[in-house]
Formats: sequence, C-alpha cells, structure tokens
Amino acid sequence: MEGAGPLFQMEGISKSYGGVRALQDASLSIRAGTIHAILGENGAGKSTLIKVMAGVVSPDQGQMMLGGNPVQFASPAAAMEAGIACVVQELSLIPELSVADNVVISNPPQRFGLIDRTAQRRIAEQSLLRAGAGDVHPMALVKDLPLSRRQMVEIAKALTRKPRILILDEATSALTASDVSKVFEVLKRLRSEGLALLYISHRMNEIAELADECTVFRNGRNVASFPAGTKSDGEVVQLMIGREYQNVYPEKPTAQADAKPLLEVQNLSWANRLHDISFGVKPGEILGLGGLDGQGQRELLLALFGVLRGLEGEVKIEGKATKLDSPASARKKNVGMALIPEDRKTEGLMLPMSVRDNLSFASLDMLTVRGIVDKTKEAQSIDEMVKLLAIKTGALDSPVSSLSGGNQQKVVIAKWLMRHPRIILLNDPTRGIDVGTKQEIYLLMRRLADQGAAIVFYSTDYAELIGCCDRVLVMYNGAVETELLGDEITEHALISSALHIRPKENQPRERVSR
Amino acid sequence: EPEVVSGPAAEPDCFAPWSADTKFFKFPKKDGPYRIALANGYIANTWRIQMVQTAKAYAAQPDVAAKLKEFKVVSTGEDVPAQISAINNFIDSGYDAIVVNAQNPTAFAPVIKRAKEAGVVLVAFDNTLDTQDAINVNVDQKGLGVLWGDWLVKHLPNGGKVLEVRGVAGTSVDTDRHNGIHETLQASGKDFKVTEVMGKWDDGVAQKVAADAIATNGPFDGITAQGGDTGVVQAMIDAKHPFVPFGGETENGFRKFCAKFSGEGLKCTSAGTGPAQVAVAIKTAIAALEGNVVPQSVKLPLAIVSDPDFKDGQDYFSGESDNFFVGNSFPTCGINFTAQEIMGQSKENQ
Amino acid sequence: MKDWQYRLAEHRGTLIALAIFIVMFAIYTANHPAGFTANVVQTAANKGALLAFVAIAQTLVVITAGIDLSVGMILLLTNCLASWVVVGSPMETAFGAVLVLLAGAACGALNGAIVIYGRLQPIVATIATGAVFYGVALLLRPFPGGSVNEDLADALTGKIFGVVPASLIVLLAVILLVWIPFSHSVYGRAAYAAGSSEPAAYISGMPIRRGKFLAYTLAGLVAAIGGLFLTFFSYTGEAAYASGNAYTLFSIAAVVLGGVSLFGGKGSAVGAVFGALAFRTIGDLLFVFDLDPLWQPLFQGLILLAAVSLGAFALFRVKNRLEWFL
Amino acid sequence: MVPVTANALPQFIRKADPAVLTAFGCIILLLVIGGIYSRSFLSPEYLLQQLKVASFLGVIATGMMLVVLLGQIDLSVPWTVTAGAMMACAVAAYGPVGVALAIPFGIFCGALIGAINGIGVAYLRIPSMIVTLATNAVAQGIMVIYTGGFSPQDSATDAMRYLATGTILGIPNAAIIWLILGVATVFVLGRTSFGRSVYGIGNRERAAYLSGINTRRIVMIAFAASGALSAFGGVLLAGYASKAAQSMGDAYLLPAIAAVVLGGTSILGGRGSYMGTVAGVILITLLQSILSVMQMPEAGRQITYGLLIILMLLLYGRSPAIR
Ligand SMILES: Nc1ncnc2c1ncn2[C@@H]1O[C@H](COP(=O)(O)OP(=O)(O)OP(=O)(O)O)[C@@H](O)[C@H]1O
Ligand SMILES: Nc1ncnc2c1ncn2[C@@H]1O[C@H](COP(=O)(O)OP(=O)(O)OP(=O)(O)O)[C@@H](O)[C@H]1O
Ligand SMILES: O[C@@H]1[C@@H](O)[C@H](O)OC[C@H]1O
Ligand SMILES: [Mg+2]
Ligand SMILES: [Mg+2]
Repeated sequence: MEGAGPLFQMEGISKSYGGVRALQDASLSIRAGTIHAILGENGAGKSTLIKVMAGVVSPDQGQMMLGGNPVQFASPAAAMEAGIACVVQELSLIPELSVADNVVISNPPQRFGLIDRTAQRRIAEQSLLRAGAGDVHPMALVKDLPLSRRQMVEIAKALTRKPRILILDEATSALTASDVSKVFEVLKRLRSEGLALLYISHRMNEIAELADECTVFRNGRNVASFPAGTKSDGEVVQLMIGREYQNVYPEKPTAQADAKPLLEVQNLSWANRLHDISFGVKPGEILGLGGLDGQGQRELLLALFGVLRGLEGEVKIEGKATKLDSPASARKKNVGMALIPEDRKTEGLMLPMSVRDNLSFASLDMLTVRGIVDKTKEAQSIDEMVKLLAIKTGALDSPVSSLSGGNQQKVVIAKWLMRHPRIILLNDPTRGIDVGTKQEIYLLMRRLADQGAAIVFYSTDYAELIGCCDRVLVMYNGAVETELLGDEITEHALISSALHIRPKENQPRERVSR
Repeated sequence: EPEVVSGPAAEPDCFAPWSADTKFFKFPKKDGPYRIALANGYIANTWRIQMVQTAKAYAAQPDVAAKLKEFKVVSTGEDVPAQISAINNFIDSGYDAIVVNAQNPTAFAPVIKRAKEAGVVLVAFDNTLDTQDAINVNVDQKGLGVLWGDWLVKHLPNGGKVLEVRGVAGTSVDTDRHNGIHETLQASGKDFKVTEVMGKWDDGVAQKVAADAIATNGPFDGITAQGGDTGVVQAMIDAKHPFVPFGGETENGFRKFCAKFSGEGLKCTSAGTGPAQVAVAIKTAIAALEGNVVPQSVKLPLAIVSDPDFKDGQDYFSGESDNFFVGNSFPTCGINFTAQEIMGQSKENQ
Repeated sequence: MKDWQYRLAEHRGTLIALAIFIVMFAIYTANHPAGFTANVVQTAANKGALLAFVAIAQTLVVITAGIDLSVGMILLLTNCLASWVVVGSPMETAFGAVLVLLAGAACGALNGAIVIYGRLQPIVATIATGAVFYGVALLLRPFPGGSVNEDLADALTGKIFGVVPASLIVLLAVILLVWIPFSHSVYGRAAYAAGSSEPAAYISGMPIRRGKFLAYTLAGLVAAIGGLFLTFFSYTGEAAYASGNAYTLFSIAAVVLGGVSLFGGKGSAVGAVFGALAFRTIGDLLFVFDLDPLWQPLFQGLILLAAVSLGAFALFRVKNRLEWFL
Repeated sequence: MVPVTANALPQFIRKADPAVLTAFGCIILLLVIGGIYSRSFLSPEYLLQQLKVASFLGVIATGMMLVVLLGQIDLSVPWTVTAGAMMACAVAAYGPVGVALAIPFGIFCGALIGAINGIGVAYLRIPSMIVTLATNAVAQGIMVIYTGGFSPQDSATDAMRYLATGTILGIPNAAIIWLILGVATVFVLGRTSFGRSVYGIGNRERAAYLSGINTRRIVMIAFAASGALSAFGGVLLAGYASKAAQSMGDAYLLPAIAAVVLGGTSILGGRGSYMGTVAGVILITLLQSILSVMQMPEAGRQITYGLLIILMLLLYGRSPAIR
C-alpha cells in the first residue's frame, strides 16, 4: 500500500439539527488503498458525517479537501461527480424501478440520447456479479426483493460508479454471514485496486477482519484514530461508550422450569413457504430462530402474528387453539403477543410523528377509557419506557425520524413492551445497533423471560443466538432443519445446519467471518 | 338537401319564423314511421330532467307515437365531443331526424355537414346552433334580457341600483341575456348602476352571491336574475332587504314568492325557456320529415307572466316543489303539458 | 422467473387496460346498428383520442407522484387560443399551431415551477393554476366562437385511405415522439424515480427536479395537443368550465384504468391511452343498450365502479396481508 | 428536554403551527383589503353572513380533512352533499315522522355513500381518488332517476331552516353547529384512539396495522364520517336555500380540498390541525365572496382567485426542502 498523503480530509465539521448537535468539530482523514473503519455508539454522528461527505447534508461549519483541494458538495450528484459513492444506512434504491435501472442509475448508458437498455442490462449484470449478487435478476423490481438482496444491489450500484472513495454505512447490517463474506472479498479487492473505503459497522468482528485504520466517534466528535489491531475489543468499546465494558451476554438460567408451553405451533404450513413447522415456547424461555436469511424465519413470525392468510396447522396459546388473523387479535390480552418487525422505518414507526405518539401507539387500547386517551396514564407509561430503555431523545415531541437508528429501534421495542406482552417475537432487533445498546437489549430480553415471557428471537448474527438463546430452531427452506438445545448451540452447529450439512459427516468448509 | 322555399310554414302559428328574413326549408318527404333521436348533453339539473321527461311524454302521445318507429334519448354530459360523437353515431345508424340541445352553439359545423350529406334532419333547441343549415327552435334569449330590462326601466322611472345575477360564464345564453338587459337599461337613458354577480343558474350559488352583494353593495332598487331566482329572493328575505321589482325566470318557487310578496313590493315579471320546447323541436322534426315547410329558425313565444297576474294552480303551484320550471306549454303548437304531470308521471304509474 | 415473465409483469397494467378496452369495444360494435364500420370506428377514435391526449398528459404528472387538476383547463385554454390563431394560410396555421403548443407547454411549465421550485402540493397548486388558466381562456373567449383551418381539421379528424382514423395516427405519433423518448430518457427515469421515492432518487444524484419539470411541461404540451384536437373536432373555441373539470376527472379515471399508479413511479402512457379509450366506450355503451334516459347516468356510474373494482380481485389472492399496504 | 427559550412563550402559541398563524394573518389581511375597497366588508352583518356561509363549507371540509389526514381524498362530495339534501327533504313528505327523521335520514344517506367509499378504499384497496369519483357518478345517477321519476318533495323542513338560517343571540346557528362540530373534531383527533390512529395510518398504514390497529375499520369509519358530514352540509344548505336541488354540491368539492390544504394539512396524510382547516375555510369563503362582489369580469375573478391561493401557499404552505 502506498504511503501517499491523505486522499480526503475533513476538518472542523459541525452540524446541528435544531438543538441537537450531530457533529461537533469533527475531523477525519482517509488514504487511498485503505479501509477506514468508523466506530461509535448509536447517535455518535457517524451517519451524519458521511452524509456530509456525500453531499446529502450540508455542514454548518468546516472544510473538506479532496486530493489536497478544498471541495464543497451542493448535492449528492456533485459528490458523485467527485468520485464519492455511498452505500447509506437508509437505502437509496428506487422501489418501483428494476434492479438494472437502479444499478446504473447515476450514469445510465445512452444511445441517441435515450437509455440503452441492452447495455444497461450488461453493465448491471457485471456489477451484480462483482458485488457477489449474481443471483439477483436484473429485471426484478427492487420492491420485490428481500432486504438482504436490496442491500447487495445497493453495493452493486455504488460499484457501478467506479468511485475513488466508497462509503459503506452499515451496509452489511441486513446481510447474512455468507453474503458478508462475499462482500468482504469485493471490498478487499477494491482496496487492492487503490480505492479508499470508509466502513461503518457495529459488528466488531467485521471491523477486525477488514479495517486498516479505525476512528472512534463519540457525541459528535472523533475521539481517537488508530491503526487496526492495535487495541483490544474491550479498549475500543470503552472508547466508544466512554465506560468499561464486559460480559456482553447475560447469564442463562441453568435449568428450564418444566412449565407448559405458552405458545405452541403444530404442523404450520403456508403457501409453499413454510412447511410443517411444530414447536413450543415456554414462559421464561428464549427460543432462537437461526439459519440463512430468507429460509422462512420472517414468514414464521408474521404467521404467528396473524399477518399471513391461508395458514394450515394450529397455533395454541396456553394449550388452547387460537385463531390469529390480525395483529389486533395477536396483541389481545388473552394472547398478549408482540412483534418487533423487520424494518423499523416502514413497519415499526411512523417516522414524522413524535416520539411520544409512536411510543403509545400500540397501547392506545390500554391507555384509553371508552376511546378517550388518558393523558396522565399515557405520560406515565411513556416515561417508564423512556427510562427502561434509556432512549436518547432531545424532546419527546420531536419526530422519531430525528433519532439515531439505534434509538429508533429502542422506540419500536418500547412501544411493544408498554403492553407488557407475554409472547414476544423479535425479528432481527439488533440490526444497526451499537454494542452498548445491543447489550442492553440482551439484558432486557433475559429479564423479560425471567418475568415469565416467552420469547422467539430471530437473528442474522450467530453470536447473538449463541449468547442469548436457550434453544434454537435452525430453519432451512421453510422448515425446521434442526433443534439445538443449551450447549448444543455452537457456531459450528448453527452453520452446518444452516447450510443443510449433516454434522459429523461433513465439516463446514466455509468459515464465516467472525 | 332541403329545398329552400318561401313561407309560410305548415302550421304558421306554431312554426313562427324567427325574423322576416328567416329561410324556409322543405325536406324531401319520407315515409313514416320515423326513427328520431334526442341528443342531450348535461342531464343532472331539474330543467334538463324535466325536458327529457317531457320528450318521453310527448313521444308517447298516441298521435305522435303513431308516427314514430323509435325514439331514443342519449345524454352525454358536459363534454362537447361526446355529444358530437353521439350525433355522428345516430347518423351512421340511419336515424331520420336528430334533436339536439347543444352543449356549444358553434361546435357542430362538422356534424351539420355530415347530417346534410346523410339526409338526416337536425333540429336544435334551447342551446341552439349558430348555423343556417340546421333547424333551430328557441326562445329569444336576448329578448328575454330585453324583457327583464324593460320591466326594470318601467318600475324604476328614475333609474337606480340594480343587482344582476348572471348565469354560467362563457355560455352564449348567459351572454345574450346579459346583453339584452344592458342594452335596454342603457337605451333608457336613465341612471342605472348595475352590480353583477355570477349565480351559475343555481339557487344555492345565486343565493350566496346575492347575499354577499346585498351586504356589501346593497340595498338595491331592482333585481334581475337568470336562473337561481328562488335563491335570490331567499337571500333578500334573509337579509331583510326590502322587496323590489324583479325580472326572473319561471321556477315555481320564484313565482310562489312573487305571488306571496307582491303586496310588499316584489313586483315580478317571470318568463323563460320552458323545457317543453323539446316537444316543439320533435314536432318540427316530424313536420320536416313529412315534407312540410318549416322555418330554418323557429321562434317560440315567451311564456310571460307578470305581476299582478300570478294565479295559483295555473301560473304557479303552491303545493308543489320549488324546483320545476312552470312555463311548460306552447298552446300555439298544441303542446299543453303541465309541469307536475311531467315530473309526477312515474309516481302515478306506480 | 424468466425474462418474459418480468416483461409481462412490467406491462401488466397496460395489458389489462387493453383487454378491458377490447372487451368493451367488442360489445359496443357487436350491438351497434351500423356494426364495426370505418365510420363507427372513426367516431369512437376521435372522441377517444381527445381524452387519450389528456390522459397522457395526466400520466406524465402522475408518474412523478403528482397530479394535475388543471389539465382540463389547459385543454380549454389552448382550445380557445387555437380558435383564434390556427386559421388562415398553411403558414399562418402552422405558426398558430406551434403557438398553441408553446402556450400549453408554458402552462405545464408554470405548474412544474410552482410544484417543484415553489414546493407546493400538486393537488392544490393545480386547482389554483386551473382557475388562472380558466380565467385566461375566458378572456380569450368570453362566449363560444372562433374558427379553425377547416382543411387541417377535417384531415386530422378524418380517415386515411378511407379506413384508418387520422386521430389514431396522431395519437400514435404523440406516443412515439413524446412519450417513448421521454420515458426512455434520463429525465424520464428521474421522473419515475422521484415518483417512487424522492429521497432515494435525490440521494442517488438523479436530476429529479429537471425530470419532474420536464414531465409537467410535456404534460402541458400534450394537453395542448388535446386542445388543438378539440378545436379541430368542433371548429371553435369555448371556455366551458364544467367541461374542463370533466376532462380533468375523466383523465384521472383513464389513468387508473390504464394501470398507472396514483402513488407515482409506476405505469405507462400507453396504458393510460387504453384506459381513456375504455372509459369513452363506457359512454358509448349507452348508445347500444336501450336504457331509459333517466337511468343512463346511473348505468355509467355503475360500469365505472365495476371497472375500477376489477383490480380488487387480485386482492383475494394476496396471502400476506402486508401487501395490502402498497 | 425542551430548550429553555421556547418555554418563555405561552403554550398555545408555542404549540400552534406557524402555517395556521399565517393563515389567520391572511384572513385579517384580506379583510383589511376588502375594507379599503368598501367599508361594508367590515360590517357585522357582512361578517356574520360570511360566517354562516363558511359554516356550510366548514362542515363539509371537516369530513374532507378526516380523509385527507389518512392520505386519501373524497371526490364524491358534490353528489353526497346533494343526496343528503334531497333525501332529507324527500323523507319529510312522509308525515310528522318523516319531518322528524329528515335530518338524520339525510345524514344517514351520506354515511351510506361514505361507507361504500370506505369499503372500496379500505377493503378493496382501490385508490380513493377513483372510487369516490365512481360513487359520485353513481349517486348522481340515483338522484337523477329519483328526481325525474318520483317527483320528490324538495322543500326543507322548519328544523333544517332553523339550523341553517336561525340565530341565537345574533350568532348564526350554522356557525354554532360548526363550532360544536369543530370542538368535537379537535377532541376526536387529539384525544381519542380513533384520532391517533387516523394520524398513524396517514403516516404509515403498514406500521399502524402491525401495531395492532384495525386500520381498515378506521379508514372505513373516516370515509363514512366524511360522507355523513358532506350530507350534513347538504342538509344545512337545503335549509339555507329552503330547498334541495340538483347539483347544489358542485360548488363545494374544490373549495373543500383547497380549504383543507390552505389550512396546512398535508395532502399526503398524517399531518394537519383542525384550526388550520378553520382558517382555510374562512379564507376561501372570504376570498370567493370579496371577489364575487368586486365588479370584475369573471375571467379576472378566476385569475385573481388562483393567483391569491398560490401566493398564500407560497407564503406558508411549502413543503420542507429535501436538504
Ligand atoms: N434529520 C435529523 N433531524 C434531527 N436530528 C438528527 C437528524 N439526523 C440525525 N440527527 C441526530 O444527530 C445525531 C447523530 O445521528 P447519526 O444518525 O449521525 O448517528 P449514528 O452515529 O449514525 O448512529 P447509528 O449508529 O444509530 O446509526 C443523533 O442524535 C440524531 O438524533
Ligand atoms: N427534490 C429536491 N428538493 C429540494 N431540493 C432539491 C431537490 N433536488 C435537488 N435539490 C436541490 O437543487 C439543487 C440542484 O440539485 P440537482 O442538480 O441534484 O437537481 P437537478 O434536478 O439537476 O436541479 P436543476 O435542474 O435545478 O439543476 C441542489 O442544491 C439541491 O439541494
Ligand atoms: O336555458 C337554460 C337551460 O339550458 C339550462 O339547462 O337550465 C337553465 C336554463 O335557463
Ligand atoms: Mg447511522
Ligand atoms: Mg445505525
């Protein structure tokens, strides 16, 4: 790697939103041919920083230099022009357009002034292949793709621009381990081709594998920069959260009470996507759902929550067959179910509405008397939840969209905990959440279980499943492949069942990055 | 196609020529019974509903029915091209005559051409056509304005403040009536100060704008309104505006008010364009098909009733709806429908 | 999925509109006293093409997730203008026609400027500009009148070789010369993208403002072609308020029947054209069924209601209730 | 944590939407301009007359606002208004019971049309812009048949007249009705789970559904309410004009939409306050009235009306910039 001067520099960058200081006198310097990781807890200002770099947000103060020359970006287009491409945390794909349209979007090939669809397709196919997403059909509409595929398309799109600087803001947060390893190969190749890469992730293992340099942000400032590998995970985390950090996962109870299952599923099937699934969850138990992404885990959770039509099989609550045909029926007192959905921005929150209104939204039935909201009770419950989850917000009346990703996720969880649910379904709840907050969520899950809740927890992160779950169902192609109990829950077991490889017979070939 | 001949027309009392220089047509005689179509535009107001009902009732009269093989009505809404297309379709389907209440007086030139080529008799009424090539049946819209203007001149010998509630902007009917009023007031040489508002031939709108005008520019010494008259009187009552001379159309509600408040100064003249003119139009079409001489432009008498001649059960009907237009008979043509028999017909049928 | 399946899915809305139109038109001509003749087709084509122009104009705006409630008034305004200027010698007529098209484009551009640069919500912005356009139309034609070059008018509303309606050729030309280039250009794509997700399009560095502005401007232009055609069809100009409003509302119905999403980002003007033709055929059905005149409006309303409910059948196949929500 | 400076302002101003404040400012400006043209624009009679007339639009716009908050629109207003008015008058022909039931029956008919809209939008997922267009056509068709075939009674009952034209202590009853309705609406929108759900659905129906809200029922109720309110507006209009007539609702669709949006409610749903709608209704009514009596040709009136609306919106109704 060449030791030339920095390719890109930012100095004294500040940005406030109303009273909130997202960035304060922040600076950053990145070199070509390196991968520069940015770390920091939720709300530290990472996304804001890269939005400034990408011309999405204009800073209140500060300068940027590209290749030694001062630059200013009036728009994303201007930043792109300068060779900065960005894979943002908020996906930037156009849902109604095809994958190919999206991939070439900023500079489509043209003939006689019109877009050349044939050439576009060729370019898109190449880019998808380069991004390790050769399985995505270029004519598919983006809105029809699962989140993880969309994220891959997003990366393909960024690559198509042939950028000098590529920014990835939690670009892997929705990806499964196998996708992540494909993406990593791509990123490493790009590094060797001389690009500067800026990489934001809350997954420490990813950073350990990829990064050459690290910068830690806290409260809108860069607090430390150091070559990767020179600090232990513990030290890094301490820099991030400003306190000592250990013991991520709470202790699991040694023995399970032999209570009756609270939630029981028998021979559940749906539309060729779920096949003959049976299991039970007891109060106090955390049941994990594992497997590669897209094996029916999300559908299973939606089915339980009453969203899917045409289910076969039976769902029993406390041994009684119960028909759940809407989230409204699932959240009823006699069922007491809650679902933390997949996509907080479109399924969990009403972004323009206030934090307050979002928090009480799922519990309105409990906070009202004959349809009229009891304001005092509402305020109490909200207060309780803000404290319980330590939600960081300027004012409860500000729109929830102004919270950082992690705090938004906390709001989603809080709005359901307000109902004191007995059965809690979590659909990858720690996606895009910093280690500190993650730990809080693990603790919370265990505490809720200890208080008698039955928890079903889907995660794309194997470590979480291992750390948190009493039992894990590994799914493959819409069916339960394996059930792992207690000590059986190891990374090895999880991966081999996920890949549909019989343990003992075959060792997993692929070692998924950690 | 038709021969241009000299008058008089077959039934000179009914088929009165518009003016001295009106041409007369003699179409080649066709053998009946005939297929006649009515191409109406807009349908959703009382006038038009009453008109369509009158047309049906007229076509069902035994002596008329005997001459008709088919009588078909289509309403195409506000859209001129839709009406043009409907007429084209009638022509292509071989109808003998087409009666039309045109959404636009100037838009039908291509259709008139086509009808002529096909030997189809085209008769326009109410909203007639600006043409010498088709038959028009109408009251004199400008004459209506003149009538109202004269009424005000007569009752306000010293001139004064007048409220004019107009119809729908951009239509020739509105423009003609408006011009009639203004030319008359001007010609009187007296000092008239006119406040104009647009009532859109709708009672609700007319009432609202009249109320506003009264509150800001009132009180007025005289009022004239085309359509929406009942609403205008209602606005006067609400504002406790003194009753003043009024020139208006023939809505039953308006005439009820005229009769009731005549003593308090609501001196009305009520005249207008009765929906029964459709019957005259059909009659004209049949006459033309039978090879009789008809004027190119038929002038209908205005059914005028003026203060103090409003008689219950004849000029207005105190027990009936406000909304129908009373002037619904043309005795010179042997067309003598009363409005209630038209609007109530299905009720009796049941 | 195979390529052809994706293609089919892409054009689904347009194909359904085509199918609805064909079924309706077949019923119509089968029952028409004159049958499927060149004259009947010409009559239907002229009436249909006029609404089709307005529907194309509406589509251009709707794909940006906007709506143009002034489109009927642009039609009136350009109709009134055409009844003044599209007359005289061939040169004068041509010059007049260009002037009319420019006027329409200017109206569209004004809408675009207000919505995009003024950042007003399109519904209410175009209600307001609609009032302005109507006012100008009324200034031009306080009452109906005017004239048009009748040779040109007859040629464009007549039949070519005695069979093919000229209006359909003009319609085809508009699609080939305006719609296809626009929808396949970078700006057209930006307009679609902005309609689908404006923030995403913005972050992707697309020229959304220029794309949307172009869409609004072309909408005005195509509405003006409609205005010209209205003039050719009626030889005259008229500022008929109710008629302008009717065209606006019909254009929305046509666009929806044509499979264009009112939420933006999806659909094609070709679909909207079939939607317009189908919508017009609803009115024609009155002609072939012997309905009591008073029942005709209800009949039309019910067919419209049935036609727009057709899409709802797909709903019963939805297995994931989340798909209800877009 | 609310910043300290903001606390210095009284609660109601701090909470008020700047758009609403500006809208009220525009009303005052309009009156001042009107007053310069003629003193009578400031006379109590004129102002009360405007308040009365505004109330009809206000009632109709209340329903429109409900559906607009959901991100929907109701284009069936014209013939729902008419149907409400005509049906109320028609039922009054049936003896004293009919007279007593006139108003509720008229409103009921509107609710029925609204419910059909609601079924179309909520259950069949047809875009509201098009279902309501279709039901409007159907309602018109039914009214045409009814008028032509049944010779219905169309004069308003005394109760309808009293509600629309009577006064209490000089205040028009219509205005009092609007006030009561307005207070109820503010309460429903702000303090009930129905109101919260309306905002939630307007922002993101999918999230509202996953929160366990029966979103389809809420949408359905909102449309039914909008229909009922339109019909109630029609009942009042019939009382005002003493009778019901065809197409009496035509003049209310575009003004209702304009009033709601001028009042700062987002046409995309989820955002807007009732005070804004009040301001919008008064603005539109005054504007129409002042333009109507200023002696200006119709063309000039239309142009001025359009330009003033754009101007006012540019003043305060702009969407936020993307960056
Ligand atoms: N549009 C906005 N309006 C108001 N406040 C904002 C806005 N965007 C970000 N903020 C605030 O700025 C701060 C920094 O947010 P940012 O999204 O940059 O954090 P982050 O480090 O990316 O966090 P995460 O890891 O959760 O994504 C947060 O406090 C956030 O609430
Ligand atoms: N949708 C939008 N809303 C608000 N501002 C925008 C939007 N799109 C672009 N801008 C702003 O407009 C300016 C030009 O942006 P850009 O070049 O990306 O768009 P454009 O469509 O090419 O615009 P223009 O045609 O005006 O040059 C930038 O300053 C950007 O902030
Ligand atoms: O003549 C007018 C008629 O055409 C219209 O339909 O109703 C009002 C009448 O004045
Ligand atoms: Mg972030
Ligand atoms: Mg984050």
